[in-house]
Parts: sequence; structure tokens; C-alpha cells
Amino acid sequence: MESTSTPERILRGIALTLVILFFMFPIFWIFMMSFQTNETILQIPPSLSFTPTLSNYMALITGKLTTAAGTLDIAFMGNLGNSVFLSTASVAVSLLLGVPAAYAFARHKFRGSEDIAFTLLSFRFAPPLLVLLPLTQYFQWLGLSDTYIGLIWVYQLICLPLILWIVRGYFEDISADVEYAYRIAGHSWFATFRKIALPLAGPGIAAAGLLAFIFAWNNFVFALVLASASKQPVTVGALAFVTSSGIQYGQIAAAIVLSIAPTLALALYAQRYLVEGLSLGAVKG
Amino acid sequence: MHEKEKDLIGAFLRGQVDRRALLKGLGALGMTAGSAGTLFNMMSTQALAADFDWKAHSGKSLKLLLNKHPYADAMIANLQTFKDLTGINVTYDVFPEDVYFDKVTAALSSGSSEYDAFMTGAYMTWTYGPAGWITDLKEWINDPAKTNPNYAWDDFLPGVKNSCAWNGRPGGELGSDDAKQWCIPWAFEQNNITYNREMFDKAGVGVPKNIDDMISVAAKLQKDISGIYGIGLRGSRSWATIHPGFLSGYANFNEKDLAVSADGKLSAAMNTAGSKAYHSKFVQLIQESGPKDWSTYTWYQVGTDLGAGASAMIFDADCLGYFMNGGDNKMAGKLSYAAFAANPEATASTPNIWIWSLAMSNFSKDKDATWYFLQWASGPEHALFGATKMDFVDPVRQSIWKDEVFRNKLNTSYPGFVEMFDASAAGASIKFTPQPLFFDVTTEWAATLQKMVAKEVPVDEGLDQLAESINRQLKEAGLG
Amino acid sequence: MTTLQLQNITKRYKSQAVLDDLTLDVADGETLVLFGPSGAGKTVLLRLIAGVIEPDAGKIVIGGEDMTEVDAEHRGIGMAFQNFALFPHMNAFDNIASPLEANRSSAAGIREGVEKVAKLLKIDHVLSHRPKALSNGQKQRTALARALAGSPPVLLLDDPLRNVDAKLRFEMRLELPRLLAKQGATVIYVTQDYKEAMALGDRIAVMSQGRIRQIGTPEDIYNTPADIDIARLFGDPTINLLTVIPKKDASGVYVELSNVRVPLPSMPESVVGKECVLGLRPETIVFTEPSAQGAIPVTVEAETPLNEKTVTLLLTARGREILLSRPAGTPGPSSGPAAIAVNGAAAFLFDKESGARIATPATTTNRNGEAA
Amino acid sequence: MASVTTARKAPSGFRISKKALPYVLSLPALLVCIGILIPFFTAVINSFQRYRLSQPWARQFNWGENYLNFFTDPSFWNTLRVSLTYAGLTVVLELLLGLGIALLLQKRSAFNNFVSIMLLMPLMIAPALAALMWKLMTNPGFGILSYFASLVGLDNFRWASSPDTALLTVVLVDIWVYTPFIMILLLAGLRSLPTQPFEAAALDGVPRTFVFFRITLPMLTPYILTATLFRLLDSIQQFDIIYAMTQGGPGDTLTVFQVEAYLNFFQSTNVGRSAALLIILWAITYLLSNIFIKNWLRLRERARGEA
Repeated sequence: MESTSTPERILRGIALTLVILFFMFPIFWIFMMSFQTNETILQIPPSLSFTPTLSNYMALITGKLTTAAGTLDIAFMGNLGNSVFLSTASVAVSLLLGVPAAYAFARHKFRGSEDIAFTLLSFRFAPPLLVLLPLTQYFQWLGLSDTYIGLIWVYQLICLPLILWIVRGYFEDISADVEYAYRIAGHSWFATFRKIALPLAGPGIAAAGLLAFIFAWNNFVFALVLASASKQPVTVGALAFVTSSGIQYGQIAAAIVLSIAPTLALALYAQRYLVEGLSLGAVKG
Repeated sequence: MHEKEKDLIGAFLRGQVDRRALLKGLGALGMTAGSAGTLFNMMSTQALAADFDWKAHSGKSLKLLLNKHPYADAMIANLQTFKDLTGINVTYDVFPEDVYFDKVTAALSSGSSEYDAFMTGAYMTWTYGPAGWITDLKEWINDPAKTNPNYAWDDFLPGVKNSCAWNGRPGGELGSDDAKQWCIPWAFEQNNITYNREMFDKAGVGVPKNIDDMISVAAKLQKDISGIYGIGLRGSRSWATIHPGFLSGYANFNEKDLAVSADGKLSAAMNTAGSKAYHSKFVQLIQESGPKDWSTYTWYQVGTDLGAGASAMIFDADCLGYFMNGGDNKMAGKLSYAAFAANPEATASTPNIWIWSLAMSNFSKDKDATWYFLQWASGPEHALFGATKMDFVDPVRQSIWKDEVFRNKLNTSYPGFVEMFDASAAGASIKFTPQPLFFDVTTEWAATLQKMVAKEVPVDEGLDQLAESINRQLKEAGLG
Repeated sequence: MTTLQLQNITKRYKSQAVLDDLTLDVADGETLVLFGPSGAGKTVLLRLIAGVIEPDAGKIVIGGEDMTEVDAEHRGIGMAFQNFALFPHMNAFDNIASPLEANRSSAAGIREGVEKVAKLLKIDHVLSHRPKALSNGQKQRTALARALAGSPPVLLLDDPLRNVDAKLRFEMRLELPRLLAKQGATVIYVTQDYKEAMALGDRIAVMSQGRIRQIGTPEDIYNTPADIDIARLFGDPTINLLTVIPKKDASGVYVELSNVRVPLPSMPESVVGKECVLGLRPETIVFTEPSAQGAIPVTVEAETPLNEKTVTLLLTARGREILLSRPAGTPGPSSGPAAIAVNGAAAFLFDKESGARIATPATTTNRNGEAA
Repeated sequence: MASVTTARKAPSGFRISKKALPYVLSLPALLVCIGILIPFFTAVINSFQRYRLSQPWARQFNWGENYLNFFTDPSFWNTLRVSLTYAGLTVVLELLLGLGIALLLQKRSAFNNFVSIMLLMPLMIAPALAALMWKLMTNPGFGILSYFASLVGLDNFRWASSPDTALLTVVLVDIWVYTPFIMILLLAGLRSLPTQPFEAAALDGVPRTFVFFRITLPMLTPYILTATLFRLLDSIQQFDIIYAMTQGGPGDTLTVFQVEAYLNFFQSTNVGRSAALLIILWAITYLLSNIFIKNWLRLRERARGEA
């Protein structure tokens, strides 16, 4: 890397700028929109000259939305809370179940291990609608419809396979000898798992957890069909701004900004793990 | 307290004093509008209670599934009145319109007993009814023990009321004698023209008289006024594209979606010569003066564009135009309304209608109590509250349309709305043939329209293909 | 008493036997060196003993107790890995302390134990460093310290000097026997370096292809190698191997090298006429006067000083290469024609076909007293 | 005999036998998911029935008829074609782009780390909402992207509303949303590669392209496979973006499996056809993932064999 020539550095710079432009511009635009009302958002041609207003955020936070057809109650903050709770709980359950399983698949080649692993993965690629529709009926019978437990259970379809397969890779990358050494030093398999495998795969687990969190956070269809208004996450709830008297783009933009915030904060906090620590050089070195 | 006022309001509610006299009288007594409102609510509760045992189900609890809509908001705003009146507790889930019907389907198809009543459109009951998810309400409407004497079922606009009744036979006539009342109309939409007065004046055009006129007016508007397009129309791949302006104009030419044979078999009727001619014109209208990305247009984009001044007119629901004339829309106050008859030979407009209605879930645990809610929510008192205090347009009760306060409100802020309504109300009804494949037919119809607009297929050929495909599906389902 | 017995151990990977019906006894306090080429199954054997992998068949008995089914942590074993296998997220102190922690020693006890072994191995100044910050030598010592820290009755050392530089290896080779003796543990030491094996082993077990080919004291292995491979593996420079067909006359069995008769006094007569390989250790060959009795004419091709030895490459009249080793500083020709004398009594004779050494009556008794 | 003092801890308390341990570890995860299998079987049964919610009386087993009908149904073949095209396009483009970005950000620095987190932001917006925003940005009047397009002379670029560009537009949104996913996995992979081969190659003056194709890429392959697998399976099942942007239109341009099945169930309430479509989708994903996993396992095996 040190020997990169100047033209190459310039090319890389241009490429990176283009990438940042493409991926960040819509974000920037949404961010700008969140400070505008529909009146300035819906200009022809679009323009950046506007007087910023906090009304969108106020509406979201106070739960009162003023539209052409009067004032509406919205439950955005409640939705946000649901999203945080559902995603966190789902990922927590997935980690609790998935990490030991990933460890088993990585360390023990047991009878049927690949079959079980594949079956678990296959839950991820079952089309959500396929299971979702009959599931509504079963949930009805089981009394699980419109419960957090039911939702968290279904969210395992999204989180668990992802965590399982990513974490499994990280466990496999840990030298088996390191774990053997700890076992031989007189520690039980559980102590070895806790003191050696978990810390060493920690960055991978954090990264997989964050990705699973994002996917759970972004889920739409499960939440829509299985949750009532009181348990709705942001993804479904934000559609409330698509009112019959017009789409409240400003509020949707503000809702997006607010809904990115927790995940982004988490990602920034876990940055070390996510990109720096994620590399297993530390383990192999 | 306020004995005189109570007498006056009581007289109004008993029909002895008209509304204007009431307000005058209250004004004379020194009541402010606000306190009059409170008193009014209190008194209406008393008036309702007078002749009917509203407390029969006191202590029970109901749950509603509602669409995020001004009608639902109006009801929620008035819900306390119902609770006070009956002692029934009511909770509700509100879902955004984009996903509302999917949520209803999910809840009902799983046999969920969570919801007792829900909002629906008449088209949907063609699925829900035969599926056994909703209850025929005739039994309750006709039972004097269960329905309060002031309910006035006859007060409902006949065309609207009948559009919510179907005998369940594919192709069966709506509102026939053996029809089941699957839902109670709440408020409805006629599909007519809402236009931007300023733009029409600027371009020097008048309200289009028929489809050919519409084509040229829209084109002229688009040419003369920069940055706008002529006419807002829905175009997404959905039934919602077919049912507003498009079908209203179509029906004006006496064209049908399906033909019903003597033995009750259905067949596609979109490939007649008349239909092809209308399709050609409509496609031309979209191509020349419709929104550039028409094929993604739903209710929202059509409304947003009109409100933001990006389109000069819409051929869509009158209440969409109504909403866009208020709030923080840029064009608020600049919109006007007009009935539209696409067929030059037609005497009047024949709009297809969308009816927001209330239906009772067949899985409800207490249907009698649920009916109490339904009759209150569709009753004359709430209808008046909604129409005068909230945005409950278009009301389904004839008495509301006669109400001076309501007509005045429309005439001051919504020019032409009342005339538009009066001109087309007689011809307003559901123009679709009721049958369980409604959504298959309309979705495919919309997709075909999209192909024709994109010039992927000529109109003739497209319609023949459509008819062929629909006939095949009808046969497959045992209907054709 | 911590003896170690492996009884009929078999381990297969994908139907290929890595260890094939292997039986081995190690005495209490003994240092047994497992010597053999890579892929011989040495590391697998160590892991089986440690209990991190399981045998397909056979029994592992440690200290008289059947440990075959016992988990690794309950076997009382210390092990140092060839790749060190240090815990990368712990500093050297915690690495070394890990077996002590498992014993539930007190914090003070742990500190004392770690510092003692660290001092012994001269790494007490780097205890706070993580493995990443340690030099290779320090890593190796840390790994060794970790294995020793718990004073395990059985110590398994898997080629611990493989990945360190020559200087350190030399030092450690001198240092380790003292250390291991101090520990008093039963040790199994794996190596591919014959000098290490010779220097450290009370006994050496030579392995190849999942079997033990020969087991004995270093002297046994060197002086009476079981077969041609073992003879080749031990000794530097390597043994000279010449294909011959022994003959016999009145004075006994002999072979002819460059038409010179070399008597093999202790060889049985059964070898006569059979194609054999004659093994001559380079240090058993000496330069001599061309005129001397039994002198074989050769040409000196090259001469290389090798530490304390001088190695000379010779060509026989028939063009066969022979290495001769003599102590450095002793006189000898460095080029041109010369003559050598071969001590037939010290020569080995191997069966050409099987590679097995043809036993001489004199040495047979020696080899049988293996574990005595 | 110091060794004897080392007390060997006797096995005590509750112990899980060595053979059972892996099952004990993995079964809870399996059990939690297995409940999902029951609805799966219900769906299989439904797919063999003539079953419309709006005609409950006509519900009966028609065995393979739902499937057989697909053979003669042009809309099914269209669905298959569109789904595969969409999945292929998005995965290939996202992979190339993701790999490119990962290479740009490979060097460890605070700036690169920050950028990589920022680039994750599109992934944090629910696709359903992201699509709504893109719809606004591509609106011909108010849309900033349409405005940009008009600045470069694309005055009548119709984005998702024209059959010619609808696929590209949705693919673009998909790329915007999901490339960060691939980028972050590959970045992690790149940074975890051992440094020795690269240092050696640099010392020997091996050309960079050669290093990339012969060292980097092969070593990165397990990561590429993981990323591709997850992306491919999600992409072939795409619903949120397409449904929110075009509902499958214009015409039948974007009627991918899940959109078609969703409409079949929720609008037409044709449960039988909907289930049959989804079962076919499931079969395709099963096949694809099988191929992937086999390769993935083989590569991992090999990678570990070399290590």
C-alpha cells in the first residue's frame, strides 16, 4: 500500500468519492427533507432553498400529525420502542441459541451435523410468505398472535440462520489448538467456550449480531401480518404517514432519520468490532 | 342548568326545530359555539337513550380494526359519546391504508376473533362474504328489538346502500331482494373532476364535457402552463387503477366488465368495439397528458400532485379533491369540482363509487353488542357530527345532504362540490359485476392498461388477450 | 506412580489409519522421544493422550487408570504445542496461569507459581505482554511455561523447538533435560530432529506411518537401527549405503568393495548370495595408507568442515559416493587419490528387499531388553 | 515424584457426555425453528388444493393441477424469468461493487472505518421505506434524481414507470440498499487475510493484478460465497422494494415470485396458486443454496487443510 503511485491515489480518491456520493446522497436528501414540509419538498424543480422546520420531529415526538384533513394521532415513538425491543430481544435470543449451535457445528463433526446446520440455514431461505400465511392460523390457535413472544419467535427465522452461519465461520477460524491448550490446562469445555472461544470470536459475533439486528429492524412483512397496532415496529408504523389526504414526506423522512439513529449509534459504537476487530488477524497472529 | 338550552336542543333532535333555528336560538341565549357543542353531545346522548335500551350491553368490550382515514378519525373523535351512551368499552387498531386490507385478510383468514367490526370497501365483501368471514346484517337491521327506532335505514342513499348488498351469486345483481347486507355504508366517493381554477383560467379552458374534450383540454393545459401535466390519473398495477375515473367513464358508455349469461356464467366483456374505442381514448389521454410515471401512480401521487400544483385536474374520487383543497397544500382553496360524463351522448355522469363501510366479523364473540356499535357509527347523529365537524364526505344519508350547515360548509370552501354531487348522485353506483375474482380481473386489467400505455401492445390486441386470460381464469374457478 | 500405557491404539481419518494398532509403555519419570517424519502420526498420538481427540480403538492408561473416556481436563497433563497455541487475548502471565487457575489455586499461589516457572524460563520480564508482542523465542518459552506451570505428572511436548531459531534451539536443547529432570514428570517429546531426540530422550520411539518402528535408548537406535530408514534418519552426515552381495569363504562372510575384501565377521551365513545394502557410518571409515591391508582406493571429491567434524566426499573406483567423517583438526587428504579402511565389524547389513537390518548374534541380546 | 501432588479433579456434578454435547448445543436452535416447519407442511398441502378463500365450497385436492397449470401459464414463466434476472443482476452488480468498495477501504484507518460505517446507512433504512423515498426522488416533477437526469439531457427518463427502465430502477434501489451488506462482509474478509503471502508477493515484485486474481480472490472466496448466498437467497425472494415501488408493474415487468404470491394470496385470495408459487420458489432457493453450501464447505475444508 505504501508504494501506491500518485495517479493511483487520485483514481482511488475519485472512485471513493463516487461511491460516497451514490450511497450518501439519498441519505443526505432524506435528512434535508426531514426539516421541510410537503410544501417545499414538493417543488418543481426540486430545490434546496427552504426554511428549516422542526415540525416533523415535533409531530413524531408529540404524536400529533397535522394534515389537510385535520389532526391525527400517531404512535411513532411507540413504534420506535417496539422496534428497539423486538430487534434487541430477537437478536439476544438468536445469539443465545445460535452461538452455541455455531460452536457445535464448527468444533464437532457429529453425526448429522451438516444436515442440522443446513436445515437451520434453510429456514432463512424459506420464502417468508410461505410460512407466514399458515402461521397466522397457528398463532391464532396457540394464542401467540399479536404477542411479543410470537413475533420474537418468528424473527428467529431472520436472525438465527444469519448469526449461525457467520459465527460458525469465525469459530472455525480459531485455531483448535488454542482451545485444546485450555482444555488440557484443566478447564471444562464450558470454561473453554466462555474464556477462549467466545472472546476470540467476539468481533465476529458482534458483527453478526449487528447485521441480524439490522435485518430484524428492517423486517416488514412479518410485523405487518402478525402484530396489532400496539406491537407494530417502525417499518409498518411509518406507513401511517401515507395518509388518505397525502403522503407526509417530511414526516417519513424524519421517521427514517429517527429510525436510523439507534442502529447507527450501535454500529458506530461497535465500529471497532465491525470492521477493525472483525478481521481475525488478531486471532491468527 | 341551562334548562332553556336543553329544551331547544332537545327540540332540534326530535326534529321540531331545524339546525339554523337551533343555532340562532342558542346564539340568542348567549351560548358560545364550543359550549353548545358539548351540550349538543350530551343532549344527543340523552335523545338517543330516550327511546331505546342503549345500555343493554353495558360493561362489554369491543375491538375495531380501522384504516388510517379521516372517517376513522372522525369516529374516534366521537367515540366517547358511544361509550357514554352504551357503557360498552371500545378499543381499536389503526393500520395505514397501504397495508390495511392485507391486514384485514390476514386477520379474517386466520379466523381471528380479536376484532368485532372493521372498515371495508364493498368490493372486498365479495371475497369476505362468500368466505364466511362477515355477517349478513339484515337480520339486525330488521329487528326492532335490536335497532333503535331513529336509525332510519331508509335515509341511506339507495344506490349506495344497495351497492353493499349482494346475494353471493357470481354476477348477481347488487341490492337484489335476496341480497345479504354485507356491510353498512359509512361514506363514499364519486369519481368526477377536481380541477385547478387558476390553471384553467390561465389556459382559458373550461371544464371538459366528454372524453374527447378531456383529451384536448388536458393537452392544452399541459402545453400552456409550464412544469405541469394535464390530468392526474391512477396507474399502479392494482384494482385501484380501474375503479375510479377509468371505470366511471367506461360505464358512461354502457360498457361492462363482465357479461352474465342466462345460466349465470360469467365471461369477459372488455373486448367489445365500444370498450376498445374507450380504451384507445383513455390510453391516449394518459400518454399525452397523464403523469410521466403514471404506472406507479396511486391515490397518493394523484392527490399530492394536485395539491402541490403539479397537475391541472384529476379524474378521481371527489373526496381526494376535497382533501387537497385544505391543509398545508399549496393549492388549497384553488380547487373546484365538476361532474363528468365521458360519453357525449350520456345525459348525466355515472360515477363508479367507492364505499367506505363497516362490516361485522363473523368471528365476533358478541354480535349483538357489535351491532350496537355499528348502528351508532352509521346512525344519523354520528353522520351529522362527521359531516359538519369533521371531513366525512361524501355522506351516505340523504338527510345530511339536505342539511343547511353542511351544504353551506361545502359551498363556501369547496366550490361546485354540491352541484357536482347533485348532478351525478342519481347515476352513482358500483359498476363492477360482483364476483369472487374481482381482484384477479382488475389487477390484470390494470396491468394490461399499463402495457397499452407503454405501447407494448396495441389496444385491440391487449384487450383480446385480457379477455382470453380472464375467461380462462373464470373457467378455472368454475365461474365461466 | 505416573506411568503411561497405550494399548492397541487405532485412529483413522476417512478410513485411512493414522495410528495403526499402536502399543507403547512409558515409565514413570521417563522422557520418551517420539521421533519420525511429518505425517508419522506423532502429533495425533499426543492429542490422543491429551484427550482432545478420541481413539477409534484401544486404551489409554495413565498412572494405572484407564483414561480413554476421561475428558482432557481431568487427565493431569501438560502440553506444549508446536505452534505454541498461546491464548492471543491473554498476556503471558494469564497464559501461564491458566493451569493454576484450573486447580483453583489462590491468587497468591498462582502469582508465585507463574513467577517461579517464568524465572526458570527467563521470561519473567515479559509477563505483561500479549503473545503478539512476544518474540518467537519468548512465545516458545511461554508455551513451555504454561505446560510446566501446573506441575502435571505427564508432560507432552510437541516439537516445541521446531519454530525457533537455531541458536535458541541449541541453547534449549542443553537446557531442557535439566528442566525436565527437575520437573520429575513423565515426558513424551515429539521431534523431527535426531540430535534433539538423542540429546533428550531416555528412550526414543521411532515412528512412521502410524506405527512404532523401533524403540530403545538413543545408543540402541544409533548402534542397532531396526531398518535402513532408521539408520538413515539418525546420524549426521547420513550413513553410507552401498548395495552389495555378500560372499563367503573359509574365513567367513565378506563383501567386496572396489574388489577389496571387507570381512563382516559377525554376519550370519544366511546372507550369502542375497542382494543386501551395506551401511557404513561415516565416522567408522578412516583414511589409511594405500598399501595397508584392506585399503580401498578412492578419490577425494570435496571436503566440508561441519562444526567439530570434517566431512569428506569420496568416490570409489566404481563411481559410488562415500562420506567420511573425522574429528576436525585431524589430518587427511583434501583432494586427489587416497585410500580408506572400512571396519566390517561396525558395518550394518540390511535386507535390500525389506530394508530390515540383518541381526548379528552379538547385538540381538542388546535389543531385546527394551524396557528393562 | 512431585507429580503425584497434582490432585486430579474427579469428574463431579452434572456432566454432559462428549457424544451428546454437540447435540445439546445445537438442538435448542433447531427446536425453536422446527415449529416453523408445521406451517411449511400446511403450505405444501395447500399447494395441492384448489383453494380460494372466496370460494370455500370449492376447496378440494386437485393434486398437481396448480403446478401443471404453470406450464401453460405465460405469467408463471414471466415470473420465473423476472425473478432470476432480478436476482442475477442484483447479486452480480452488488458483488462487483461491494468488492470494489471493500478494496478501496481495505487499508485500516480511522477514516476508512468511518466511511464503511456510513456506507452501512442505506442498509439501516427499511427497504419498504427506502423504496418510498426513491419513488419520490424519481418522481418526474419533484424528484431530485429526475432533475439531475434532466440536467444531463435525460429529459424523459421515466425510471420505474416505464417497462424499459423499471427493472433497472428497482435493481438500482436494491444495489443502494444491499451493496453495503456485501461490502462489510468482504471488507471483514479482506482484512482477515494473512499478510505473509502479500508481503512475499510484494517483495518478489509480482504484478498487482496477478496478486489480486491468484491470491486475494481465492483466499476471499469463502467470504464471497457467504455474502453471495445470503444476498442471492434474499434477492430471489425480493418483495419489499418491488412491491413498494411498482407492485409488480408496469405491465408484468416486475412480477417476481413473492410479489405474485402476495397478490395471489391477499388480493385474489387464491391460496392454492399462491402456495404452489412459493413452493417452487422454495425449491429453487433450496437448490441454489445446496450448491453454494457444498462449495462453501469444500472451500473451508481446503482452506483449513492448507493452514
